[in-house]
Amino acid sequence: MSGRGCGGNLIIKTVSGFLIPFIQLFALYLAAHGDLGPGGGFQGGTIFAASLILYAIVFGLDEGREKVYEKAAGVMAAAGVLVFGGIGLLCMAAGGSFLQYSALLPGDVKTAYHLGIYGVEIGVGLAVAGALLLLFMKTAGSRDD
Amino acid sequence: MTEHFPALLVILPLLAAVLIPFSPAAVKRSAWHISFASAAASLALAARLAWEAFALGKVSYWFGGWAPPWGIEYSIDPLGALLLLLTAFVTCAALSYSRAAAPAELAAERLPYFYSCMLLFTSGLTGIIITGDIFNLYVFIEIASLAGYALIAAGRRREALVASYNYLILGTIAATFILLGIGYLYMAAGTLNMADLRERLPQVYHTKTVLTGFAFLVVGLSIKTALFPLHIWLPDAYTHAPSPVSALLAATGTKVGIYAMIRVIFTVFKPEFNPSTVPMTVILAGLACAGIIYGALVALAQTNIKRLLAYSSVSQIGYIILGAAISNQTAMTGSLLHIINHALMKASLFMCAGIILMSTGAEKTGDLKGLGRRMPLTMAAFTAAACSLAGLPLTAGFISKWHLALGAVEAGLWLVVPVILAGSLLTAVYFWKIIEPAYFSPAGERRPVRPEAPAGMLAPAVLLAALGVALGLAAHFPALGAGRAAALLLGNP
Amino acid sequence: MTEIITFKPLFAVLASLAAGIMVSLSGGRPALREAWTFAGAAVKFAVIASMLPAVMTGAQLLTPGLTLFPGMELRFRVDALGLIFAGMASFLWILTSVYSVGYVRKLGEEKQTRFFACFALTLSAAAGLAFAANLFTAFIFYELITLATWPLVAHKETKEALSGGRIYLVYLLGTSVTFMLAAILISYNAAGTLDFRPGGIFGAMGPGHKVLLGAAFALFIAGTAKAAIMPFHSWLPAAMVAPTPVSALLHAVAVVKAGVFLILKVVLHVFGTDLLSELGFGPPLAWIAAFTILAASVMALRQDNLKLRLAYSTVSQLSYVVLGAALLSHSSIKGAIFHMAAHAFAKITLFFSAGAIYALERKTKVSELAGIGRRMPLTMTAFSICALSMIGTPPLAGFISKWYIGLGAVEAGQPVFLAVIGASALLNAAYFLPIIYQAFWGGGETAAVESPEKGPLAMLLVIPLLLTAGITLGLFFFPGLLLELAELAAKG
Amino acid sequence: MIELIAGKYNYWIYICLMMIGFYAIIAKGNLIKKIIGINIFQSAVFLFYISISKVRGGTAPILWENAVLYDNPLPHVLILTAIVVSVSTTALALALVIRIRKEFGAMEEDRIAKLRSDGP
Repeated sequence: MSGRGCGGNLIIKTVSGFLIPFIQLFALYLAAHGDLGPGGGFQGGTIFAASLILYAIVFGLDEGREKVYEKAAGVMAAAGVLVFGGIGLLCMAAGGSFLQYSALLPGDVKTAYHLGIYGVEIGVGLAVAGALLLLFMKTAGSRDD
Repeated sequence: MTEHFPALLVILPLLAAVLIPFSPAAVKRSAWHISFASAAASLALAARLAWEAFALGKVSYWFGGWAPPWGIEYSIDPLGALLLLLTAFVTCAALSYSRAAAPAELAAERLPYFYSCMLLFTSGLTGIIITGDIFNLYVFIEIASLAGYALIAAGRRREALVASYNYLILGTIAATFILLGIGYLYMAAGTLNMADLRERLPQVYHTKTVLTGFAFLVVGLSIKTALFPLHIWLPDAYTHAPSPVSALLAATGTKVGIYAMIRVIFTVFKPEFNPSTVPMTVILAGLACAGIIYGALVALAQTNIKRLLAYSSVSQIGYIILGAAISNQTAMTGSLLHIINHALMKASLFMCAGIILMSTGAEKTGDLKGLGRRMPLTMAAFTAAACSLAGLPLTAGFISKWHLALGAVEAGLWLVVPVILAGSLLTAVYFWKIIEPAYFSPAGERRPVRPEAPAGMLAPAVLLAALGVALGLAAHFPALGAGRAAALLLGNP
Repeated sequence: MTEIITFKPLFAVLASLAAGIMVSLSGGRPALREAWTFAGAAVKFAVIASMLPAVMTGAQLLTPGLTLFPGMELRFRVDALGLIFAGMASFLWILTSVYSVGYVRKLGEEKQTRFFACFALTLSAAAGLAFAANLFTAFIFYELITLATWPLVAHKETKEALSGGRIYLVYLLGTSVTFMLAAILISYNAAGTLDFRPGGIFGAMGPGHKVLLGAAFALFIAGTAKAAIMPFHSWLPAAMVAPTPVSALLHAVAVVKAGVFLILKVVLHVFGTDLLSELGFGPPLAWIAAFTILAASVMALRQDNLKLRLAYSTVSQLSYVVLGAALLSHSSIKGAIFHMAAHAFAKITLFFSAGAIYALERKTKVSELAGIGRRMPLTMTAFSICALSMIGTPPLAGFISKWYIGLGAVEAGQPVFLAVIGASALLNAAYFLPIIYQAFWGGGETAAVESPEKGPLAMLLVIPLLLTAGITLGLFFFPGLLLELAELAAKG
Repeated sequence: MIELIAGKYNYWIYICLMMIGFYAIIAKGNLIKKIIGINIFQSAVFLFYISISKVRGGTAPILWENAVLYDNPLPHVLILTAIVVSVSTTALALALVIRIRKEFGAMEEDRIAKLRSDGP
């Protein structure tokens, strides 16, 4: 998978290069909007990972960038879980039960839920994107020899 | 802080499992320490929770503060507490055994992932035990199973990969069945909380929907518990997995599967649910009896020690299911006692097999000649554990099988009694095949690399086996605990 | 009935256990090792003897119980029957230890430490069974006897010894696990208790549950393979691969007597003679016993190997005890209990003799024994005395037991069994008398070699067997104490 | 009869799909094709869940003014989780197949069985 990617197909390259930023923007929108509308961290994270995978397929990755990609994916996945777990534990520390957001801001329950869910969505998004990317790298990266 | 223990029990190993593989190399080197610390903490939490559950009858935790049936509820009753304690304890033992065993069977760079999977596995099992939500149960079953597949694939021979793959296929079918069953129950009752299901389902017991859901759940869980004839994944998996994994899987994996089955049959459904078209008790008891005899007979024909132990598991699982199928107070107590007994003893046996493999390279029953003199502690632990599994008096195995047989007599199931006794006898015979050459044959040509395994491996094996004898002598305590759990489960005062 | 709480029975069990542990710890030093065995044997016998006066007054000695879980209790209780069994076994252990020292040294047996340790362990188990206060305790020690004697049977570790050992285990463990455990389960479920009680534990159930109780009784009998009732007798000849002291103490005294002891216990203290005769379970068992007596005697006739002949003789004689128990009358049970002891002393002498012949002359076959009485007069005299006791001729102990069993048959209104006893006596004579005749008067002129019965090691072999032969003789003239105990035991 | 077929068409679809997947799992010798079978098998159950969440005449379960009668959102959430599980399983299975191919040089069941019996 490393090296030249899908070669020199100009159409694919141009269209992908044009689309990828929008895909990523959409992913972020979905992730940020999950608390009230359709969407959420999971969907956002998946689409974000898809954009990166598309990039890797179309433009290819050299050895060095492959390593960086993999590392980044791992860190993203771990960070996502940490954010999720951290918020949960924070709620506990604040006196509620696990993921009981209301404990975070005792005065303003509505805002507390807003913020809490928002944070969790970011965590989930990171974790999902990282994990999917990692899976792609691990399976696609292994060569037969 | 105490009230958060149920959540922490699941989250701690989960977080540790995720963090280990993604952390810097310096942290990775101490992967074992992190895992063991997490497991030890879990044991402490479990002990405290178990104490509370036995004192109060039930400990409940509302996730996110949402009250059930809307939110996910974690609840621990004496039965759960028993399993929780058992799982945490065996995990600790298996991890301390792994410290010396895992590097011998795995490449160094894969160790952090290995420990991570072990933690993930226990996290999943813990979740299965304490969750009060049936969909959550499915998720945790899958978490534990996924970790289990990965752990089995870590075996040192390439056959381990195939064993893991086959287990994965069957396990996924099972999980999908479980998912489907849950869907039907949700359709019929409109809730996922187990306690709530228990209250709401009786109004629709007569519908086919409930019956279908129940059937899918039971069949799916039967695969996970390796109930004969759905056990075919088990022998390969246990044979080729690394020995700490075999120990952990045999001790906790199938046990928690049985626990989930008991939960579904006795907590989600009430005893009144007795589908007239399908004689549940007869089918389960029949399969269990067939499994007892089949497993023992096939074990008798094995020459590979670990495979023999694996088939022995098939047989012993039959005992546990049998008690649940008879489902009177005595038999259920016996079933729970046998869960404890088999978990501890089989873990010890697999550990001993691993020690023997590591020290002598011996895999076959015939290779053990004269080992009793050269590795006295290992073989003593092996023998004690085998005795307990065979149900020798004054061991834990006698207590459990006594209860099972008495339960069968009380229920008037006369035909089951000879099966229980004959199974015991066959167990003694196939273990005899290993023990006799070890003690009563001149030494074979295989010389151990060193006279005994490192203390880190030996200690848990000996401790577990000794516990089997200790529980047989001080049987009052486990019998009381299991009796209480069984009584609550069956709704007897 | 008075009950005395005491730890003495426990000490009796622990004495030989401690001896066994000390023996295995002092593996390298034979003298020390044997000293432990003797010390253990002496202490054990002393403890058991010290309980005699209390038991003679009709009291029961009781240890505090250790409850494993409700309904399962480890507890010892000493009554007359148990005291006879334990006293006999522990007394003969002393003599056997003397004999064993001579035997294993003479033959230079290997792994003597394991040998003596397992011996001690077996004696512990036998005492535990003798003093068991309930079926659970009895079952544990019954199984322990099997497991502790197995290394002794397979002692030589040859292929033959190992396969003999396997047969031994399969028969004894197999029957006890499948049948006896099932019987215990049924009894517990039916009676709610496992305690041995004079008169039985099924009190309230009565004859209404004939099928259930019949199944339990049949399972008990089938489960007690140590009593070697046909068809569960094959383990006994197979176990003859063991060294002779093992055959002597274990397969003439401790193991086989454990079997008949348990049957007596079941008849007297689990079912009770009243219930059994009400249900009519006596005659079938009596017929099986009668068949075993005769069939085993016929089989003994066909054996050329001396130990095998003795083994079949044991099978036959054990069934006398079972027959006595099955007749369910007071005299026959008394006779059965007396026979338990009488046969023990006589049979151990016979085995001792066979072992001495093997150790000193290397002869194992009956056909090789011509003229041996002239070379080993002491041994063969003892052999003859005890063979005659087996046949039941006065003035020997065997006569008394057969007298009482015969009396019991008449009492029970089944005089047909008198014929069985008579026929068996004839068969016994047929397989013992030729040996005696050949030993003393058979064979041609043998060169006047020096008697092998000289020298300190040979004395260790000969003295014990002379003593036991003397006791067989003495029991006829002074049966008082034993009969009194048997009387107490038969009364329940 | 028509009622049984047309009225419960969602069940028929899921059962057909499930059996197609099941057939692939059992009958296909190629390990990758088995995984595809597993995926179809699981997807069938996912569809079943989604189909039972539909309320006749209901809207999408989003909070807005006209939302009086809306579909049951819970099965959607459940299936989201189940999909995650399914993806993880697939990933693990693929990783296993890659390693099996490396070790055995084969991806066909019967060839692997043959290689196993020949010994390593």
